[in-house]
Amino acid sequence: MINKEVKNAVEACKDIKSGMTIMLGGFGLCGIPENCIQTLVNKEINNLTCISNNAGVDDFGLGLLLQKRQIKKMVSSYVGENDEFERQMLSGELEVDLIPQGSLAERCRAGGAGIPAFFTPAGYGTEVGQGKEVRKFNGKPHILETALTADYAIVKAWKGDKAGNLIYKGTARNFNPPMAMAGKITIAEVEELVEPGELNPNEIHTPGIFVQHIFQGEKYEKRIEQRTVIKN
Amino acid sequence: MINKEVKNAVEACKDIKSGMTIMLGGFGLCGIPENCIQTLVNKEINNLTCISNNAGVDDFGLGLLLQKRQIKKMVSSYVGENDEFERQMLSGELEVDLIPQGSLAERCRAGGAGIPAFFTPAGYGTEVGQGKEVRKFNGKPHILETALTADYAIVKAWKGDKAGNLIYKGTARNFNPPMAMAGKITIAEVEELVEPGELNPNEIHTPGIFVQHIFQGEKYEKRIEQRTVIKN
Amino acid sequence: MALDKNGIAKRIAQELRDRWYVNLGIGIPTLVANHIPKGISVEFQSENGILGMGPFPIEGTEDADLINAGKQTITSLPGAVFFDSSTSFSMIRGQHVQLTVLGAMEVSENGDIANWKIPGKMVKGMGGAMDLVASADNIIVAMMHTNKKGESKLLSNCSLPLTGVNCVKKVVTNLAVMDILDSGGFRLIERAPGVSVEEIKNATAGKLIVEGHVPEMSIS
Amino acid sequence: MALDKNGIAKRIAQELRDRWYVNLGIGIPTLVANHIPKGISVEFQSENGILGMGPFPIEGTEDADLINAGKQTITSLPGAVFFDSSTSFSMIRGQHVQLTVLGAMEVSENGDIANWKIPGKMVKGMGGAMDLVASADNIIVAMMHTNKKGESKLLSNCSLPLTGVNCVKKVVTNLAVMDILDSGGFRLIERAPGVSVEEIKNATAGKLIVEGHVPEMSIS
Repeated sequence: MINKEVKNAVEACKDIKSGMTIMLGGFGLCGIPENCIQTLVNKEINNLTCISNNAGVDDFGLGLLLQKRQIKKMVSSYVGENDEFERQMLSGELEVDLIPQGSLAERCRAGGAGIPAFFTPAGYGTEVGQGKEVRKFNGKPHILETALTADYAIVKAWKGDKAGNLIYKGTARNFNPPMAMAGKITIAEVEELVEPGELNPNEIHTPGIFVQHIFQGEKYEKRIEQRTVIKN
Repeated sequence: MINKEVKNAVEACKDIKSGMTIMLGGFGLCGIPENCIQTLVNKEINNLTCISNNAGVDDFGLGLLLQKRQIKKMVSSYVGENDEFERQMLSGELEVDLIPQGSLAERCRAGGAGIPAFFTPAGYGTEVGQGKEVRKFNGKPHILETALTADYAIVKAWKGDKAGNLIYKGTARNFNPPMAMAGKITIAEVEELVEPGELNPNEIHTPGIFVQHIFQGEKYEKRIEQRTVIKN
Repeated sequence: MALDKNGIAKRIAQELRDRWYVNLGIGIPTLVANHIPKGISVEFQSENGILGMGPFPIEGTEDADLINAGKQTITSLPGAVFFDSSTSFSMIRGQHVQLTVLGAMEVSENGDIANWKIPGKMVKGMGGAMDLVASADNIIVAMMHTNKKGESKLLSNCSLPLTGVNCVKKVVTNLAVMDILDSGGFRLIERAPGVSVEEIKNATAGKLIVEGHVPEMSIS
Repeated sequence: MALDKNGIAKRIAQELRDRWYVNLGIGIPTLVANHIPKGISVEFQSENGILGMGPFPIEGTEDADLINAGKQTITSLPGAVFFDSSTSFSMIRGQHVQLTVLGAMEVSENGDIANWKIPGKMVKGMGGAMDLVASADNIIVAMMHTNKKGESKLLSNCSLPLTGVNCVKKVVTNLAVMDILDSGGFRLIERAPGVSVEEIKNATAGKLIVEGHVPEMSIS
């Protein structure tokens, strides 16, 4: 067994530097690597390119990095819910590359899977397709999309073992598995870190081979963005 | 819940006809849909194109269909271990399309995922790459491979529920998940069929949306091809 | 009388068929789930990674790890399954979802749709909409017939940046149900109760095709 | 004295580094797992869908659902994980596996490899070999220096149909260890115990580069 355990987020993130490209798992505030994000805020590095489906809210998630102007460029599919983001984008301080959500997920998986490019119908005939190669398959036009990789991928799982194997919970899985594949170095923070052999090898979502550093997060707020309930 | 249950292999396979293209999961004899294969043998249909990583052995797996000359063409990555296969191939009775194993798996997944084509380095500079588009990414040549789909995909899982959700066991997973995605109609045979809700939604390998018919196989021989053991 | 949003959702619910997997967008489309016809089974896919979505949770049982694509807390039904984003869009792109319902700012008579960007305004992004419209065989747009200024949202050509081309098959608005023909044009299928063909014509900037008698919708 | 197959495996095992994931082909490469140097952790990937492969099972505990790529019954170690074939080749193609060891019929001085097909003979297929050689950054070929007829398997150009081009970095045979230079040629690194440079030269049809003193392998 190759032991991937590190002490904490600080140790896991110690070689992340200004100017790097970082993928971060999560959908909205669900399944985001809270501890590593806080550590990146504390490190005060900047000029980051962040690949993440969303950009958090003003005071949580990637919003914390935006507040401190640590992000140079966001690569996302949807970036609402964030006033500071809007301000920086409209003022031109922040570059934004908007990518259809399915293409974003597939481009990350492709990056991890050694597939440099693939054809998809999404975005054909729109500004997303501008400048991209178009080809028809079965009479339907598709555009060529290229793989995404990152200096670091930072993902959040429910349980993990010291070999780096990960299990996610519910819809907190989302972008974490494809991004875990696509990091040159992948950091996984988990709610519960166990010994190798404690996870059923049949139930693992992300094989440890994709993970270089793993640690149990100190605490998880797991903030809910839209609390919709039925009154009892 | 959409109920996918059918009574047995005969009902699941009732619309499979001569001349169709069928994907079959399994690696060697591990994780093959034994009950459906026997049913196809009994149906006496022929001229089948079978997409399967291997071709079984003389008296088990796809070898049973070969014995009765029901297969017109095999699409596989490795076809040793089968004398009848060799005879039919050398005599020209059987067409064989050999595909690198990783490309075969990815082409099936692509077929199920609406990705009509992708670039891979595998096979560049070999006869597999002949006639295929070559393009360099990061200085490395890749070839364009296209998606595979099938009239039917037939997969074998360990457990399944009536909604078509599947859980595989051990290395019997292999080609079953990508092929389950790629069938116009996908049949799943399982060792144990349970009610919806009995499987943990977090532990499912193939979501039921990919499966049209499911049944519990009558019996499983699960033959071992190479019994390698340490004497106690 | 023109339909309200719930009425539009009710009418769209009549398009559901037994054993369909359905993806509902945010807004009016979400309401469709409240009006599933009796006797049919459908399952809802949410592109953030769940099939078999249930209703909102009872207060106090909500789970931060269980949300829908609108980021609302939800529950899962028996037979549900969770999956990652690349698998989710494999379902969508691979046409395993039989129906997609989504809102729009504009639809053109050749089935183009614009629903993600207004030049000069803050652009929030397309989310999964471009994948959904480019992939689905069966797309119904749910929207008001006109915008807040009273201008038609059914046009000859979209004026806003496109989300997808040649993809919308049917439009259900507060005034009418229309099929979009392969050869171009909105073919009027049904009128909202009490709404005249003339009213619909006046509210439609694109080519409206009216053939023979156009019945009123029947929504109970 | 020339090495036997076990000796070749032993020498290759010296190339293993701590924390590497390794894919071993069938034949001599499989034997490498028996000689992991003390003090390092490596994990074996088998392309049919397991990481953390263990030894053969104790008789009576074998499981038909747990095999390696050679279709042999195996066991899994703590920390193991199972996955499907497309994920498995994502690991390989995506270069998450640090070392691939495989056999060959021929290797050329520019790193081409032929190991899947002999014209006129039954072709069994390439299995995962083409993906492995096209993807891995670090490929070691384990083979006998000459074939059964005594002909060199290290050539200027492969005569057999290729499995991959420009990919082999190192060759370990019963006679020698050689690096394949980017500029072409087999650079002799080590000799098998008691084997002379002259013997190696005679057994090598491709360009052999000998610079300075060539030490003997040290394998215990």
